[in-house]
Amino acid sequence: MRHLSFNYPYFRNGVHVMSNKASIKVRYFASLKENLGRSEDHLVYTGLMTVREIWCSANPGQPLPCNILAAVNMDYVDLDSLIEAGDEVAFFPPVTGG
Amino acid sequence: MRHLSFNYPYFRNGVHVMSNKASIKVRYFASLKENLGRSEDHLVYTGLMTVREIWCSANPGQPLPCNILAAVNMDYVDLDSLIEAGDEVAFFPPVTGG
Amino acid sequence: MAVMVVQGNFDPWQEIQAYQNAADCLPGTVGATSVFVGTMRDFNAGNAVKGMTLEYYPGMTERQLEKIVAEARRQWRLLDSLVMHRVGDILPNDPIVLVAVWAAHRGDAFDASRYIMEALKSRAPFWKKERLDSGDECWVAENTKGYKSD
Amino acid sequence: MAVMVVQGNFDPWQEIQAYQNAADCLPGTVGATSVFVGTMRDFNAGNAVKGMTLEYYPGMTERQLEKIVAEARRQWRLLDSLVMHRVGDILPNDPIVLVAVWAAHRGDAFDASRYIMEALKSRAPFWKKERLDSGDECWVAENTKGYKSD
Repeated sequence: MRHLSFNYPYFRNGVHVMSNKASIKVRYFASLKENLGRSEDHLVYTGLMTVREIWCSANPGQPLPCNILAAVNMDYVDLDSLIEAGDEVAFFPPVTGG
Repeated sequence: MRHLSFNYPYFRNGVHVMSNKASIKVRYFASLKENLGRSEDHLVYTGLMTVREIWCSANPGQPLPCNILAAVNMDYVDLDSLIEAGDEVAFFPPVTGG
Repeated sequence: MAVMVVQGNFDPWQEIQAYQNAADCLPGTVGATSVFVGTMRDFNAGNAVKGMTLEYYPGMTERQLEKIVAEARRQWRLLDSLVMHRVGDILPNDPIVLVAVWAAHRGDAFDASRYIMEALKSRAPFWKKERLDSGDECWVAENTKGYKSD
Repeated sequence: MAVMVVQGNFDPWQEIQAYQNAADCLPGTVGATSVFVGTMRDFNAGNAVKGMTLEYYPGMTERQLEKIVAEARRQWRLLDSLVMHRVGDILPNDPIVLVAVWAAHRGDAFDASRYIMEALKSRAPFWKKERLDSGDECWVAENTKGYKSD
């Protein structure tokens, strides 16, 4: 995982800004939420990361369940896609609606 | 058209019976009924006939419309199938329900 | 497994509700209900249509509808079905046909309802005569196909 | 073209009636209405089920349902559609999902309603947790397929 320092921290009018935009909200649903024992994490954005790396940061040592689905900002994404500051990342098991 | 005399007339207790069973009812529907100007014919059963022959007997000189459908006793039949005494034969154009 | 030929307007959604409520065997077993409703449009093949008359062949029509439903029951696992078809004088926006199928699983419900509709369109003896805005009356010559590949 | 996630029981047939009555553009143009209703069964994979809870992802669920409907509108000629999906606590026999599609022609209506249902089953973020008669609770692992060929 590379931390690209030019992405963070950023400055506005000479003041170091730690806005919402600079954090990553990670959400879990259904059986995954129950297994982890929590529904969300808040990570500090430290540069370009893949969705898979977000999982590792939030759940160190826990392998990514093999049938997991992921969404960024409420759209489905590949686990290797990149996320940006302010993104909402979600992990959940196969859907069973309808 | 062959008239097989052993099929008709038939006798019951020595009396010549001209029952409903010995006649053929021919019915027409929809545009066919309107074009012919009548909804049914009653033919005397004179032996084994095909559905096509029934049409010719009932409508002499009128060619069978090419897309016509036929039913005997309310089941679809081929125009070359045989009918029996007492049968109800129907001719009608392609169906347009639903 | 009802098949009905009806004179006069009917509300398909009320009919479904009533039929479902009366069907004791359904609760708990149904996972999928597939419904098709055919309604009269006010345009057909470019002509404005004021109304239509639906002719049928009493006896044969019901018999053919029952055969079609029986065929569907042999091909798919169905819990119940309801087929209603209007005859007589009909106005634009009126329902003409209702096909409802109840099943445990959606594949059976979808397949069977479509099968019944396509079979009904090609084999159930009904004939439409349209009254055009121009005053002309004309018999509909043939039904259009329900599948693009046909 | 409404998409709704609903808490609490609903009657799909009444919802269709109400939606249709409020849709000014529909009268006269609709020839075909295709409806699918998914209801909760009291048996699943051999287990007696007492009830279930449906979880969803507020925001994403609606967004995905709208995308699916938009995809259907690009592929088929539709006049209108209604998608409703229940969330929260559900009892056997309760409707879970309603998909209704209005079109001029039946091919479009049949194809689109099935497409929307299959897409919803595979992509809309809903999760079912069943309460069994035994007292156990368990998450449904995966939806079954809607086509035999899958």
